[in-house]
Amino acid sequence: MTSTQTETGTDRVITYSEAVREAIAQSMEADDRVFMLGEDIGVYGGAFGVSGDLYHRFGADRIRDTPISELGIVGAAVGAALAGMRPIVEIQFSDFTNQAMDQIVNQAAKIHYMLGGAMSVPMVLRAPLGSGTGAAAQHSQSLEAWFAHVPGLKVVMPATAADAKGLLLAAIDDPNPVIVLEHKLLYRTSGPVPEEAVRVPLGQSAVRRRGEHLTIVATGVMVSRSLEAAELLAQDGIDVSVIDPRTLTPLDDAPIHEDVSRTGRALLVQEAPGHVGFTAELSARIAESPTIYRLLAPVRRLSGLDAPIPYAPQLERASVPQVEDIVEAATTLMKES
Amino acid sequence: MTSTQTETGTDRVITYSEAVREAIAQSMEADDRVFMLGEDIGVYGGAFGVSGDLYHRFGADRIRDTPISELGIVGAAVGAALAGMRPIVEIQFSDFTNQAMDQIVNQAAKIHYMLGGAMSVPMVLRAPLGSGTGAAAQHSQSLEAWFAHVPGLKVVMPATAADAKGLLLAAIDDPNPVIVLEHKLLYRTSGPVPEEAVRVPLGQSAVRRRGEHLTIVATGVMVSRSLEAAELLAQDGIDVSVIDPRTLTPLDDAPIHEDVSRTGRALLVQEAPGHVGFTAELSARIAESPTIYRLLAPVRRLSGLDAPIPYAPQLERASVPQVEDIVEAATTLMKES
Amino acid sequence: MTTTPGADHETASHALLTMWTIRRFEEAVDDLFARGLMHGTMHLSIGQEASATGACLALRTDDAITSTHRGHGHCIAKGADLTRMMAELLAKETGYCRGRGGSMHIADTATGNLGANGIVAGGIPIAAGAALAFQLRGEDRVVACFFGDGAANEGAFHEAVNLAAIWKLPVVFICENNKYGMSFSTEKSFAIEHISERGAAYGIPGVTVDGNDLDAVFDAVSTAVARARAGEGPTLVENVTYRWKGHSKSDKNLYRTKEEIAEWRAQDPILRFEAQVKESGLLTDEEVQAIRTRAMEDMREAVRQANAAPDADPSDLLDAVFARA
Amino acid sequence: MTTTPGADHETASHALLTMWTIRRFEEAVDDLFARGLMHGTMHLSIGQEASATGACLALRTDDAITSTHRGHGHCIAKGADLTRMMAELLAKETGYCRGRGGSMHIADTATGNLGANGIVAGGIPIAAGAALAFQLRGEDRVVACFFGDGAANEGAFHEAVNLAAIWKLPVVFICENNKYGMSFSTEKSFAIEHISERGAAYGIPGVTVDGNDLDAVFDAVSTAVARARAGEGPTLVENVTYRWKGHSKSDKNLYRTKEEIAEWRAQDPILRFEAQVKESGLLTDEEVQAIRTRAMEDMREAVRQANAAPDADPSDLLDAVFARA
Ligand SMILES: Cc1ncc(C[n+]2csc(CCOP(=O)(O)OP(=O)(O)O)c2C)c(N)n1
Ligand SMILES: Cc1ncc(C[n+]2csc(CCOP(=O)(O)OP(=O)(O)O)c2C)c(N)n1
Ligand SMILES: [Mg+2]
Ligand SMILES: [Mg+2]
Repeated sequence: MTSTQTETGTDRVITYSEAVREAIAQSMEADDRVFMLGEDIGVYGGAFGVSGDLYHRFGADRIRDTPISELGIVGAAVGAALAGMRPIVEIQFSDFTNQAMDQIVNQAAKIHYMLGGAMSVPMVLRAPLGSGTGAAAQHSQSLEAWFAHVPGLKVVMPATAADAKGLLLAAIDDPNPVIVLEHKLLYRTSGPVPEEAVRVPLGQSAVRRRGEHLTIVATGVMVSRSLEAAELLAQDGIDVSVIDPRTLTPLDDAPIHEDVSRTGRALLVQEAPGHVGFTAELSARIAESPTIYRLLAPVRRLSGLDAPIPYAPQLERASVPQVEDIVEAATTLMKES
Repeated sequence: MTSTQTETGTDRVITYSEAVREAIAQSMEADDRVFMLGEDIGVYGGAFGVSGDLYHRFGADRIRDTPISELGIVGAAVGAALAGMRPIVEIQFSDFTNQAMDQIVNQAAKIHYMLGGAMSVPMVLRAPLGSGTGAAAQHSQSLEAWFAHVPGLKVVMPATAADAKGLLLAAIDDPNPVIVLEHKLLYRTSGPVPEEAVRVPLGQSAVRRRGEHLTIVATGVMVSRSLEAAELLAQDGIDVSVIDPRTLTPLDDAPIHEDVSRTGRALLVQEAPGHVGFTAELSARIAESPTIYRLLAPVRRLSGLDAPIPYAPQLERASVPQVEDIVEAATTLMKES
Repeated sequence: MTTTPGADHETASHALLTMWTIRRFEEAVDDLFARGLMHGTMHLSIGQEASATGACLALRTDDAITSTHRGHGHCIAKGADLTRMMAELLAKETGYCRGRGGSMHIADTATGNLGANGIVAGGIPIAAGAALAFQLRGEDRVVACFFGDGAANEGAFHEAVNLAAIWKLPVVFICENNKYGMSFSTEKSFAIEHISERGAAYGIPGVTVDGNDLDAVFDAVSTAVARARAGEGPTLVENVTYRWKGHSKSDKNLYRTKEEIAEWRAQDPILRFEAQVKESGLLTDEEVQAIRTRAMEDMREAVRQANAAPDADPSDLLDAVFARA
Repeated sequence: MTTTPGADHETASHALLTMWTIRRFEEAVDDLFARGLMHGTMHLSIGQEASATGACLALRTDDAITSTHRGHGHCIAKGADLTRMMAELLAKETGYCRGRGGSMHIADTATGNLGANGIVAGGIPIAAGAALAFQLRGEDRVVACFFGDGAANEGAFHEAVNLAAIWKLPVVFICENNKYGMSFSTEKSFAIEHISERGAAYGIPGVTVDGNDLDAVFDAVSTAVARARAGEGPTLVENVTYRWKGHSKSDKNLYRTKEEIAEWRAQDPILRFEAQVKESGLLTDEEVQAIRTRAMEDMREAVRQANAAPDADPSDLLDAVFARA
């Protein structure tokens, strides 16, 4: 049983991208200050179809198509936020945040602090991340570790349709810049999502599954892959927990410590390259806490290769963890003690 | 005793910035393909005086002043490298790499791989990082974790004058893009540096000091602060090792495992904010290796605050580890077992 | 340097074959994709063949180009091998990038193609840098930098064109204005009539030509290349053209009308050139037919050979990240 | 809106006081820095007072500005409190940023100053965004965006000015061309004569004025502000001026001659305005003297009060990172 289903307590099933769209629509209906800007989000409906019909519902002013100028539009969002609006920027692929890093990191993240609190920058930057679409190295990165490392940014990675809506609603409410990283492969997945605008608070991990033997902590699309792996592992009598941090900053690590202390084994799964990635922080927190004394085996990270994402489908697949890799890693880890 | 002194085997003492300049000059004399471009590196001599008189020695073509266009000049370096040159780009403050991330990350780092090896991008990007100059949040960041996380980039952080020269020489030789992050506070420090163009190979950690009780792993300016702390700790009978990874990617972690296995205690020190920083990778590697079984106490990270760097001197000081903080952390860690 | 295609029999034949080859290549890709035999995403340049062909005709083999996500035409026009291109798109080990790069990252050192680019405007600073290398070494080589109308609103365009202008770099900036950046029309993304007007902002010449007129493109780029080679610096050439197909596979064409598309299809750059050279008597019906047949056969052969090649090999992914000294 | 300073007694007095206040503030900073009583780095605007003063005179209090690393003048001209500014530079808890930001990050919500910026061109997209907010809310407020000549070569300038142009945003882009970006002269960094020529690249008006002529700056900016307020979109105003002091503390002035500096000092914008208004009889010697004295006293008082304030408090550094709902 996954905690989100209990949380949501609804039978209505919609897709992840419908959930994102619903969060934006409900926020725009409730608050005139909210508007959206990005490339091809208007009549086109968004590169991944996320904005869909919003242009027809809210018009060209509030669902604002922009030129191909990522730095300019993120900067415009910063300025609009300083002037009292609540902008939501869509960056077509998270790889293109590289174009806008100055406004994200040197401006949005630091303004509140640099000004001694005199102003804040309530904005949301949404961007799809990840591989699996054959779009190759410049359209498939997972850069969440960068943003999580920047003080002043909150970073969210929704793994379910319910979280896609609930976390985005919370992000739009937040008085700080929030980076919401949506996984391309999740857009078409679906799940129960409440019709009302129910917030999922930032900074709360979700325990997706409780097991006895091993704790898997996974982000993004690796959450569903880990849950699939959990089913297969159960058939071999290996009973695993699956924890989804959901928010990388601020990070709620209590449930991780609690669960790892119980199972004694931690498998940390991410799509991004392992070297200096987000799960290194999880591993470090375990190694630096009393949890380390409860370990029955060393901590194990399963990550994407330290390589760019290649084009060829079989190469792309081999570059990031798949269900079978998670099963294998968990099985090996069980043997290591 | 620090291993670099043995390595260098020379009595000639010059400053860190003189060492950088000497490496550039010797490379330019030896290889016509090497040239330098950046803002105010010409008559001005560089914002931190690093290029100094190179403009007068090599002329305006090879010591090329540029407009304030970081993305353009890094891209120009990528193109020049593809066309057979060996450019060295100076970015005035590493904070401004934010302007150039697309060319660094989406282009330079990936081209060799994306083209299946058909071409490579032999370029060096040098930039000063770190706090301590009262320049506030947009001029004081330590972003090494980002670059280390990008497959295809090599990342170097010289902590001594000898390494400033030796590692830069190796970086210029390297057929790949290499990011060299020099600490502002180190430019004026000095040490023994061989007159000849002696390379310090990329991917070799340096053991700066060997001790019995605890292993400190530190980067950048934290290396000298850790060595200072080591002297003070010695007076309290605490005998510590100090290891300087020097190259973050590729990372040579063998000496770290070896030493931590011996001392049973690891203190990881960096100036950057702790959350998802470089030392998290070190901590994770310890927690994931047999080294974990040799620990007498949990691993400990000592990092900068998860906050931007403030302007006020006393606030700036309080934001990053100082010698006394290292002493205190080591002392506490000794008590934890 | 060759003479205007419309004025020379050999050049005309070569140019026509190039344009048909591009057209057939894109159609083959479209078909393979539709049949699920190709994955990823593809950006086709059908309708823009005269721009790539006319521009590359004005270059020497040792001149370089930088290309874009819509780069098959540039790659072919600069002389790349069809089989290796197709093999790349089919994710084969024999492809230009050994299946690592795919459509958006094909490069060909042999013909001076420094690479397509998945990043809009990503190739513009790279082109300036390659031109800087030529200038520093005192070589008389030129770089032709292709990019779209949408790319002209990226900061990379601004910074790179200014660098080229102040250093008088031997580069020709070729803006292929096909009226849309994905769905966003140039009417909305620019408050000026011609993108070439931006040349003046950097103190370089800017010229707008009918990008579906092979001779016009060739002449404009030739003039710019001569200027660059002479050390007089860059030129901004705007080729006004049109993309017949959707931006990529996900495109439902909601942002433009069927009529507009039909209008532009009526100005097929290839048929226009055929009519022109037949009218002027430069090429006979038979010669034109032979060229069409040749293009079709070359393409079929390329697809055949590419399909027969071994799939990309996943075994050495990590070894390939860094170049070896 | 006020009338041309040179034509109205009250405006002239106010403008002259503002210019002298800026001059005295910068001199005080220079002095405190030299005596080691101030740390970090400072970018002084001595010699550029007419640009900040003339531009801000053309604005309403509810209009906004974005500023730069050389922002003390803009801040003062928009109406900021001297004591809180000085307190910030002296790293006091009572400073505008509680000592967190320092010289490069002073902002003042009360007077619509959205902030200085340590990043060259960093404020330009922010200005466009604030103008977008005003436009979306149907307010008739305008944003004045200050930046230097060097900033005009950053991609941020290009992208932001184009956004403002296509959306007709109520923003005035004010390029303070002081001939150098740090050490790099505009002759080297531009292949055009006037930076204002770049307006045409975005389809907006561009005008170059003598930035040391208070009336000229006021008139040009007033016209641009009126245009912006009327919903007709942005203007690029170039104020040609000169920085007397080094770029920052590390500057040895190796890139310019003593003669050049002397020439420009001879065109002191403040003395020029004084001469003008005395000649026209708008202000008497005594009035001018009184204004000078007042500026000096205000400054001394600000320094006194700032020095007396408590130092910035390190206790809550982590709490200050995120804003609370
Ligand atoms: C920096 C960046 N932003 C956005 C995209 C997504 N994208 C790919 S092609 C394209 C349109 C490019 O338009 P244009 O430059 O006119 O070239 P065209 O596709 O029309 O040939 C966009 C927005 C990208 N690849 N890179
Ligand atoms: C993005 C960026 N690049 C470089 C710098 C370093 N820098 C600070 S001010 C400056 C010169 C700016 O010149 P200009 O825009 O003309 O303003 P001025 O200093 O002349 O007032 C430079 C290069 C910076 N702060 N930000
Ligand atoms: Mg286009
Ligand atoms: Mg200037």
